Amino acid sequence: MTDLSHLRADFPIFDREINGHPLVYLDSAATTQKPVQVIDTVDTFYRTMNANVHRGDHTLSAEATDAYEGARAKVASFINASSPNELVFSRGATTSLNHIAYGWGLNHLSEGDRVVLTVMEHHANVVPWQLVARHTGIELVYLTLDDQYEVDLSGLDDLLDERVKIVAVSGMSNVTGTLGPVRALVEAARSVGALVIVDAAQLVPHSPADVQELDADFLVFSGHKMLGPTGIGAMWGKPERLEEMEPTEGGGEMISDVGLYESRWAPVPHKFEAGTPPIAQAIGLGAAVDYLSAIGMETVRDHEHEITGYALKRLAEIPDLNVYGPSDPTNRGGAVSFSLADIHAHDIATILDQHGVEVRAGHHCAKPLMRHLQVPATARASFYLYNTTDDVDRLVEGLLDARSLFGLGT
Amino acid sequence: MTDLSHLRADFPIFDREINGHPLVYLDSAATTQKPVQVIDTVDTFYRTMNANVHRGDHTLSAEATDAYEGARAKVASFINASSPNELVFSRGATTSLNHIAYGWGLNHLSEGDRVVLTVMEHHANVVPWQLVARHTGIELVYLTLDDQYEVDLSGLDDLLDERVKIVAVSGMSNVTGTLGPVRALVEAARSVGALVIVDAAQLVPHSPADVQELDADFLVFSGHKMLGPTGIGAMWGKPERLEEMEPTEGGGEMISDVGLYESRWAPVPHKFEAGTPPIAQAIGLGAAVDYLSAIGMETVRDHEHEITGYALKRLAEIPDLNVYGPSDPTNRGGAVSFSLADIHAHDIATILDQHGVEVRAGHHCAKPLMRHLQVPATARASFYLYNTTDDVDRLVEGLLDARSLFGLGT
Amino acid sequence: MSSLDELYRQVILDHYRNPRRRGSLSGPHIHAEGMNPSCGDEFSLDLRIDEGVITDAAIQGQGCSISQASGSMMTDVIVGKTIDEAREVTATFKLMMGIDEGEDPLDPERPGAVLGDLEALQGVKKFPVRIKCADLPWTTLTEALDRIDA
Amino acid sequence: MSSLDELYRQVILDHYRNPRRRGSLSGPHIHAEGMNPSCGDEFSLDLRIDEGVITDAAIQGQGCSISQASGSMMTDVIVGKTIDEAREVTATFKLMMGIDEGEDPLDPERPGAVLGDLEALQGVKKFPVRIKCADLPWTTLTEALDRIDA
Ligand SMILES: Cc1ncc(COP(=O)(O)O)c(C=O)c1O
Ligand SMILES: Cc1ncc(COP(=O)(O)O)c(C=O)c1O
Repeated sequence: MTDLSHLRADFPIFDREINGHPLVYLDSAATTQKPVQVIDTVDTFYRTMNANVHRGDHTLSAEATDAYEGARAKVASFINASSPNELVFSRGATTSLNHIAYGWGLNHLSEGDRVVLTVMEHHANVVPWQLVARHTGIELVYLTLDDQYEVDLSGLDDLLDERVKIVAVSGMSNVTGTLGPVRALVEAARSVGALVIVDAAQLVPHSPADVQELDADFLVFSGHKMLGPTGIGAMWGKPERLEEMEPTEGGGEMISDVGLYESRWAPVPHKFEAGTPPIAQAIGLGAAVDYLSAIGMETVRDHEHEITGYALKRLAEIPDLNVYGPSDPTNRGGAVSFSLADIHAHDIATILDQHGVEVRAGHHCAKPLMRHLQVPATARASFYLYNTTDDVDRLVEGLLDARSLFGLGT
Repeated sequence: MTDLSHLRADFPIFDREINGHPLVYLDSAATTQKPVQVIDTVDTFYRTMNANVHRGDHTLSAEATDAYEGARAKVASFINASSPNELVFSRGATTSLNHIAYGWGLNHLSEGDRVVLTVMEHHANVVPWQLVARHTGIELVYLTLDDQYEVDLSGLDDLLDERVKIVAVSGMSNVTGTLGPVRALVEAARSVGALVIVDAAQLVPHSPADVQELDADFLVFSGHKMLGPTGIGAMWGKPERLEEMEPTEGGGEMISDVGLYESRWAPVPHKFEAGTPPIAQAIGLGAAVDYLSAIGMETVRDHEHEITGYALKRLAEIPDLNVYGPSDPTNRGGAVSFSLADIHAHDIATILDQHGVEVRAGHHCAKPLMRHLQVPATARASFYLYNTTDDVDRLVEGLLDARSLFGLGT
Repeated sequence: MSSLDELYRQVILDHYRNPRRRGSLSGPHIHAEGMNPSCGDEFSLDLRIDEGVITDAAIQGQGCSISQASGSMMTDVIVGKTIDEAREVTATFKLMMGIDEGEDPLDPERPGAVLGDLEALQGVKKFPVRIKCADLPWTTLTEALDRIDA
Repeated sequence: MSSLDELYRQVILDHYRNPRRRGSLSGPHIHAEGMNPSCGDEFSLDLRIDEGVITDAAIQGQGCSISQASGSMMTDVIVGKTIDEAREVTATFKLMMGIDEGEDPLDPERPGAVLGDLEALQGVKKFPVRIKCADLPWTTLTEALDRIDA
């Protein structure tokens, strides 16, 4: 087993107790914990070089600009972008997807055009398209999941015609752990000239991601789900796509000239970064990317496969426990959703919390998927590099206690 | 003189030297420095209670949610909002203005409608309206500045008719320090049923601001300009206005239900906060607001009047120095723009930087104002609570050196 | 007793698994729906009112044991009560749960203080984030009663 | 000499205050414009080319002493040179300023190494954020020359 437990010392939060127990954090799909390396980078920025970027020519401002643009270069190379200019900082995956939907979609889509999604999409990759549909009259079409929780591609050929302009898919489901079939969709989409957008909010943090290899048109993710600060995320786009796209926010820094009635835009990526950006947060994300790169994303993925495999095995020992997601731990992500007998997900979460085990319960911002699975809510344990098999054991203990509290044999 | 110099010890950055001199930071209109109280709040959040908000029912998540919503309540009461629900967190003033322009403007404005601005607006309060104009065909109309650098209201009565739907004005210019005549504009706008939007990015940080007293419809500001972290800001709106406004970002947390083709929105303010918000940053802004409240915003304003008065007096001693802005220090903000003989603003900034004095040079994201002033760029010193008269003296010394470097007598 | 044992008392699990008056009413009735946006719990309520007295109730919904049991117990208590009495019970319940502040709700001298099985929900107080679950049926009830008065 | 004295040499201030060849050309010429988006400096260039030789130049623009002086000095050097020689001077200048990397640009053996007054701009190297100012006229020149070749 890939042992990364020595890394836990980098995460101050593990000194905490929850309800009298050492913290077992199994909610990394919602947000990850932060290593001191990231916390201190943000701290040091504010203490020693805080200034606005791209403005004025004083020393502090130049240092802040170098650090900010340096972070852009780091994050761009982390996903193997050809150039830092392909990477636009944003508040997070949600904002990035909205920017694409409005900035590209609103200007290139019209009535009768189709956007293909999957039923496993997070609301962040559903609602923006619904909003664009209101303005343009485009149609949304959904691929479904098969009974192995894999995206069902059997109807794809029939679906794809010249009406399809965009295929937008999650790289990894935050509910079932299903991997989106990005490569297959890119090839299929190309054949009808459609763009592919990858919601990589759960992909980039958990496995190597190479935008040149994936060859999609846009790819988005959030910093806070990959050890970085809150308030920062990114949108990567192919240069041609970024050129075609209109800015969705107007303001300072995104312009080359502003008149009273007309303005001209700055070159990409600045065209998309109106106003003061999340400077300290971008620099913090740079530190997160350094941290992950030092471990190696293959190692992160392997560790996650192993811990997910162990979890699936241990969960299978619990009577009446049903996992919603693919069963092969090496072909899925580390978000494990489940139900347990007739115990509601919120009751499970409350009981586990009393054991110091933090899991999430609810619809996980994926109501269409919940309807597809025909459950109102699931409990979800999600893993990251700092989790150990001990954490899984603590989860299992807590679930057995839930059974007993609900008067079910264990 | 209101002496706040004891507060400087709270700002770690003042331990720094710039080009061999102790830092004199005169660029607070671009972004302010941060006290340890803010830096440590962010730090402690990541170390001890980091979790996503409004999600799941585990202890960490509940603590993070309480801290985040607690920050909303603090920031709302700082501007005397009637309820925390009137305050929407955003990435900053720019994002807030774009949200209003798109979320309210795009849904309520149509061809022939007018938006009244002033020539002193920051690009953040110009470009979004130009973008909305492209979609709707509205007209932008500008109030100008008189020769005292005050907004010229003489033509207002003629200008205001039922075509005017919005009056959007800066509460304080980041270039000239001019105070926007908000109360006068609110009264005038009411008479034709127009909304008033206040860009308070330079107002809220520097003086008491009371949204009930101002009685505008929307008011926006940025956290990083008021001791808070980067990546956070706010939009305050009257409840009716927020109800009328459409969300501009779709995603998690802003919904009450999501179907495949249609969704329903969550109540205000969550309707406007799609996805994971800048959690740590909002909490940091809460700490900034605590810090400012402990000093008292009257004291902050008085100190700024005094230091601005001292600066105007000392600058007047320098030959060929021209200040662009009102001359009464008690009726203006602490952003002091100037030119010096034929020395270009960037040369001034470079020379001052060698003296450890950080000022900004350029168009200050206010190109329409630069054209009005008929200058391509100005140098700008801007003050905040940590500045002292010594800082002003250092500025003056540097400017005298600039004269001598450019072969002008001193 | 651990706080979890206090939370998941037998009577609560019983109401969760065997909710009373589950379904909907036919004929004239008042209908109200409630939802807890943060956790997705749903609760809907039908009430029949005859001459100011709640003569029948039916509930539907889905959610955790606390919200569903609270709803089931609620119908047990309110059926047979006048509208005013039902409001009084609601107030008493909210006092007991610490949702509203005031004098001791379980003082036996207090009118309307008879909460019956509902007293088992006191264990929820130790779980602040779950209080809204227990409260969901009661906010729905209040909405329904307000509709009659309006 | 302090780095500021090195930056603001007499010859630079002289070119800033008395720019050579300020204005525009009439008759056939190549025109190119450059702008430094971060500081707003603007520079525009007219070139007359006769049989591969730059026979006249005129500049306009506004900006700091460094960008304007660099532009003025540039015209002094390039007028009378062939297009290839002008490219060579550009390369030499960029080497001197550390914008491009390569062998010692001021080696007197090097062809096109005669930068004249331009050598005074070496002081800018200590001010990294100002290098783009010095470079603005040269990127504009390159754009103009590329236009001829195209
Ligand atoms: C698959 C997926 N997409 C998008 C998002 C939205 O990310 P954020 O909330 O950081 O904007 C999430 C996070 O929950 C996610 O899991
Ligand atoms: C008057 C004014 N409005 C708006 C802004 C934009 O603020 P931000 O860049 O934080 O979005 C600024 C900041 O420069 C400003 O001074």
